[in-house]
Amino acid sequence: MSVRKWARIRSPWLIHFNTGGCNGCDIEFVAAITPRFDVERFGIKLQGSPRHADVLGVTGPITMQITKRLVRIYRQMPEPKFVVAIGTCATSGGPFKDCYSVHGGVDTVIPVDVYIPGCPPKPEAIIYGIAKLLNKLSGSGSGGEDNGGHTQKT
Amino acid sequence: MSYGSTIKVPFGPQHPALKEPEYFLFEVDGDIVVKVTPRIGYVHRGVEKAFEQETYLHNLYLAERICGICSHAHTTCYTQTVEGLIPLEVPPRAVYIRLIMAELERLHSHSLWVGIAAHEAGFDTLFMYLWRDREMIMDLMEEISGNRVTHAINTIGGVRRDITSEQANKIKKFMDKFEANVKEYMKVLETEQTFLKRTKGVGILKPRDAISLCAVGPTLRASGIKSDVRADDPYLAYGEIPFNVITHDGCDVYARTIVRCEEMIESANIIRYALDHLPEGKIKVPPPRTIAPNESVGRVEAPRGELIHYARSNGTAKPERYKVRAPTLGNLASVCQTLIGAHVADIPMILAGIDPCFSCMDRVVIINKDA
Amino acid sequence: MVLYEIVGVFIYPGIAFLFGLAFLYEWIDRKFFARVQNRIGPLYTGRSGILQPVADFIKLLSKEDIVPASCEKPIFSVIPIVYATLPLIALFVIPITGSALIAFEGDVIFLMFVSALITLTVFLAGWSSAGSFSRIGSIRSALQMLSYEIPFGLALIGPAISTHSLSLTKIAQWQAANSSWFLWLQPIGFAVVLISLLAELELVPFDIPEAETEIVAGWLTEYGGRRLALFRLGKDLELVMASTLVASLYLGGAQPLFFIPPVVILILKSIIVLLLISFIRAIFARFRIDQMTSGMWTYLLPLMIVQILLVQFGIGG
Amino acid sequence: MSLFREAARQILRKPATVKYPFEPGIVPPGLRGRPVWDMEKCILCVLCQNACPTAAIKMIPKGPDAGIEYHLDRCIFCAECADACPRKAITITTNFELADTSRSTMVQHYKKPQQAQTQAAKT
Amino acid sequence: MEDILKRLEGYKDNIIEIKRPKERRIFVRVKSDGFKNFLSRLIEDLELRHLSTITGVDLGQEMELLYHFSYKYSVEISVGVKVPKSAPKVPTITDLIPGAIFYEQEIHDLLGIEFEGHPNMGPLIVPEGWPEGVYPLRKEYTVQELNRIARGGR
Ligand code: SF4
Ligand code: SF4
Ligand code: SF4
Ligand code: SF4
Ligand code: SF4
Ligand code: SF4
Ligand code: SF4
Ligand code: SF4
Repeated sequence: MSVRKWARIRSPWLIHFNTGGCNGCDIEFVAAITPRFDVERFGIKLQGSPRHADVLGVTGPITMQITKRLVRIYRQMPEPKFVVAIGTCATSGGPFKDCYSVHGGVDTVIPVDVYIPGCPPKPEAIIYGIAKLLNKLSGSGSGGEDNGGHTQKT
Repeated sequence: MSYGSTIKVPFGPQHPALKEPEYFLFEVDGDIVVKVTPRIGYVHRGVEKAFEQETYLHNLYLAERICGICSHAHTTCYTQTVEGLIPLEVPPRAVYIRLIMAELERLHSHSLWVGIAAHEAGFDTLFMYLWRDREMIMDLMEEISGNRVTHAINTIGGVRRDITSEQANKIKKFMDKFEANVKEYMKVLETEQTFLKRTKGVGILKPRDAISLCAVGPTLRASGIKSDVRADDPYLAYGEIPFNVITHDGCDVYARTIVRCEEMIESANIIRYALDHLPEGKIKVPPPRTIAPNESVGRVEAPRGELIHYARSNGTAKPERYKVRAPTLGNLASVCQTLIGAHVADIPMILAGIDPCFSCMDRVVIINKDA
Repeated sequence: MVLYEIVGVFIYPGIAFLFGLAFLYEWIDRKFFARVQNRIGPLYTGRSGILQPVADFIKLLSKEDIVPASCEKPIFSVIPIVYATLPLIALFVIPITGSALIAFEGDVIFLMFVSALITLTVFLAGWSSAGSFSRIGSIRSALQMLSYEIPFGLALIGPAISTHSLSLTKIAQWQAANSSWFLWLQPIGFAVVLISLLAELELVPFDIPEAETEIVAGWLTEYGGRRLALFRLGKDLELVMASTLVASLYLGGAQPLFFIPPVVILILKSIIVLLLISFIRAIFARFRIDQMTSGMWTYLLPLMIVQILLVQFGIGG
Repeated sequence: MSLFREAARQILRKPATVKYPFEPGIVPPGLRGRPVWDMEKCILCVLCQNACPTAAIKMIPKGPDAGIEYHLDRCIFCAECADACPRKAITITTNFELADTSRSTMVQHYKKPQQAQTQAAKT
Repeated sequence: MEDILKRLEGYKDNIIEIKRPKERRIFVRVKSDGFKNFLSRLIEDLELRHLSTITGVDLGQEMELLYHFSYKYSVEISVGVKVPKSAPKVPTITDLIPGAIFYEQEIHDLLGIEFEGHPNMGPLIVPEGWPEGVYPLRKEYTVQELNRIARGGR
């Protein structure tokens, strides 16, 4: 495993973005950084600025109004970047999939690397999902726009 | 300190101080806010329209997902409103179980909020402690209902799960522990100078304004107005349980914090009392599938204040109109008022002060043409 | 001569050592901070997560490099390097091994100059990236500097007056010779230095220029990838600088004890300072910028003047 | 300074963190996780499909594929389907570790065993 | 409660019907002419200081506005008034109760009822670029249609 890859797996910084969810997923996501679950164990840090982040955690069905902002935040993140859809809403639109102001899952707008179903997923389930993402990074599997750091623009 | 003449400072939609995307446009003179224009709608999922498309039972789950923080308040209000349409008598044991869940939810929501307020003030350690202790409540709710956040315990005509006597004992034990911890943190909040400096005298909402701007919940009570739907318009079993309505005369963010802390202690008392007086019997009665034309208003004291639902049935299995007014919309006018004249650095504190949850405010469609 | 020295400094193997120290300090800080919050902190990267800062650094280096369109490109690119070098230069004058790498009479003044320069780079960093949050952050950091720099300078002068020297090495040696620490002799000065350093390092309660809940990441908002890596390295080095500075000025510096080499003693002492800083930042809430400036002027400055007067009249030195 | 005492106490105390996923998570017995179907019991009565608020269940009434199509990516784990089932064919498990890297694997097809189907048709 | 009902008797001229489905709930339907005048008298007389919310219902040819007032925060009095769809105009009550500002704005967004004298009838929750004259809560718009409009078609 190259040093780069090692470093990437060990230091996934997250940014969290609510795209119209009901807060359920958001509070569970925040609960994952608190003492009981403490995702800093994995080197995960919550970032405020998309420029600093590696992983975008999206909660909620994509409302029409938020779409542009979501895409903008995604663009502002430097490569390599990954997207985690947290909750059923972000996975498929969930209970709101038929509402006319909603796009549906995150993958209708930006590529997603890991889906975490649950309404809301327990913090444990979120950690499990992130572990799955890290697993995927260390293995050969690549999805979404992950180009494994091979296409570094400098 | 001055950043120049009047400039416009956007706040949101993605901003770390807001857990949810909302947008405020501030006009700032130097360091002082002179004008606020809110632009909500980023979380609009069109739920009110969606209510008209689904059956009453399915709508229960939609109502639950109006908001994840006080999901139980929404389902309680929903069931109360729909049972008012039929009308349906809910068995007393179910009423008590609903009430216990509602108070547990208030505990989780208030401790979440006090944590967020501390975090907003840069007081991360207290945030961590509060959220650590909040896990106790989450565990209880998970054990009773099967999920930490969306409990899905209410159903039209009763509740879906019972509270066993072991669970009741466990709840009582946890309540004692939690109450002791809350008292400890209250002492911290009352004496920590850096926190007091950020909250005392910040975001003043005078009682007169609080009434005329229709503020609700802890925001209203922190301005010294004694109003609580639980006491004024008792639903569930609140009429049978003795409890105090907490008020505070501070009118500032500090007062809102203290009101919420004291309400937590009060909630713990209510839960203990309710568990001791839990009636025996059935936990649900079957509801009819279709509902004759009628109309009904339900009110619930959600953790953030008065929540009001209005339903109108038309004889089918689906409602004709369903209206939700969540507490945050009720408080929006008052928070815009209190923001005027505030320091830029205080904006997050004041906004957090009403415990905003925009997800329940933006009910209806928001659609971007070029989306 | 000077040029030769500077080149010599840069190829000095000590740099790698200082980098290592910087990462170690960050790890200690994070671990301890987590511990105070009843958490574990980094755990799986290396033993007990000790390699976490290294992993962060490497990861940031390997990230895509984005330059926002509206920023001042030349400044935007150079500033991170400057920011990382400045604390490094400052570290050379701190007597880490008992005597500093470059020691000269007046390096206390030099140190103050460097710390002011650091703030200037912060200001430029925020300003050049042109985002509104960055600009607010940079203005805040400049304001903050105006208020803590003077008490900080005065505090540094306290020991200098007592030892009749403006050299850090001499101040440290004076304490060894008199077998008394300035911590005991000038406690007010110690407290003021600690508070000013918290402000310099932008830590709670003075993390106003990068207050996350108010202005995202302040002046750092627009920086990502390699630039952010350099800023973080610079910050860690600053942390080393601050804690070793306090250790040499107030805790007796690198006095040898039994067979333990002086370097180790100094590092241990500075780690104690580091833990103190960590603890302080855990138990306070953030001030508002106007509260911070007025607080510095109304409390710290008079306190410091009292301290200097005490020293002048022969008390505490 | 008021947090001083509490904070100082934490230094000596064991962290509250659980080491999940390296040790099992806290799972109460009643946790609502993933529903599973027992197709031996199912009589394809469509009640669960109707009960589901998010249309996560699709029943295929006839043919060789007859059975239940379950969409994990839509399910909100409300357990209404299990309550609705007249034959108790649906069990709500406590499995919450459902994250996956692809959505296509989240649709599960439970087929009705052929012989049981014919039996059901007979009765 | 009885007291309120008795006092409401005094306004017989303006009131069409009074319903009292259960404790602490009163529905009052009033005539639309002279509505504002009547409402301000009612607010004064009964001390209806707290406005819980305003509901708008589309009845087909007409729309109904329900003002949910709280009498001393205890009794919920819903005052209903009908507005013709062809000329959806009512006077604002923000001068009587300033807190009504966002409720009225919301109703304007969703049902297209004009509140005369309201300080800002601009959009509150519909997005920039939302076509004027499309009001999602009106019955003539089905979900499918709104979906189409939302995605750019008209
Ligand atoms: S998945 Fe469930 S909890 Fe999460 S945002 Fe959607 S509705 Fe809320
Ligand atoms: S750490 Fe930042 S992003 Fe996270 S909750 Fe706090 S303000 Fe929000
Ligand atoms: S007020 Fe907030 S917490 Fe309550 S339901 Fe609404 S969004 Fe949720
Ligand atoms: S914001 Fe309000 S209207 Fe919108 S979905 Fe939530 S509860 Fe419903
Ligand atoms: S399987 Fe039998 S009981 Fe069930 S729906 Fe069909 S006919 Fe009715
Ligand atoms: S679920 Fe009930 S109402 Fe629906 S089709 Fe079956 S029998 Fe009829
Ligand atoms: S648990 Fe609820 S959402 Fe999931 S399949 Fe069953 S009824 Fe549908
Ligand atoms: S309700 Fe039960 S028996 Fe009927 S189709 Fe579903 S699983 Fe089969």
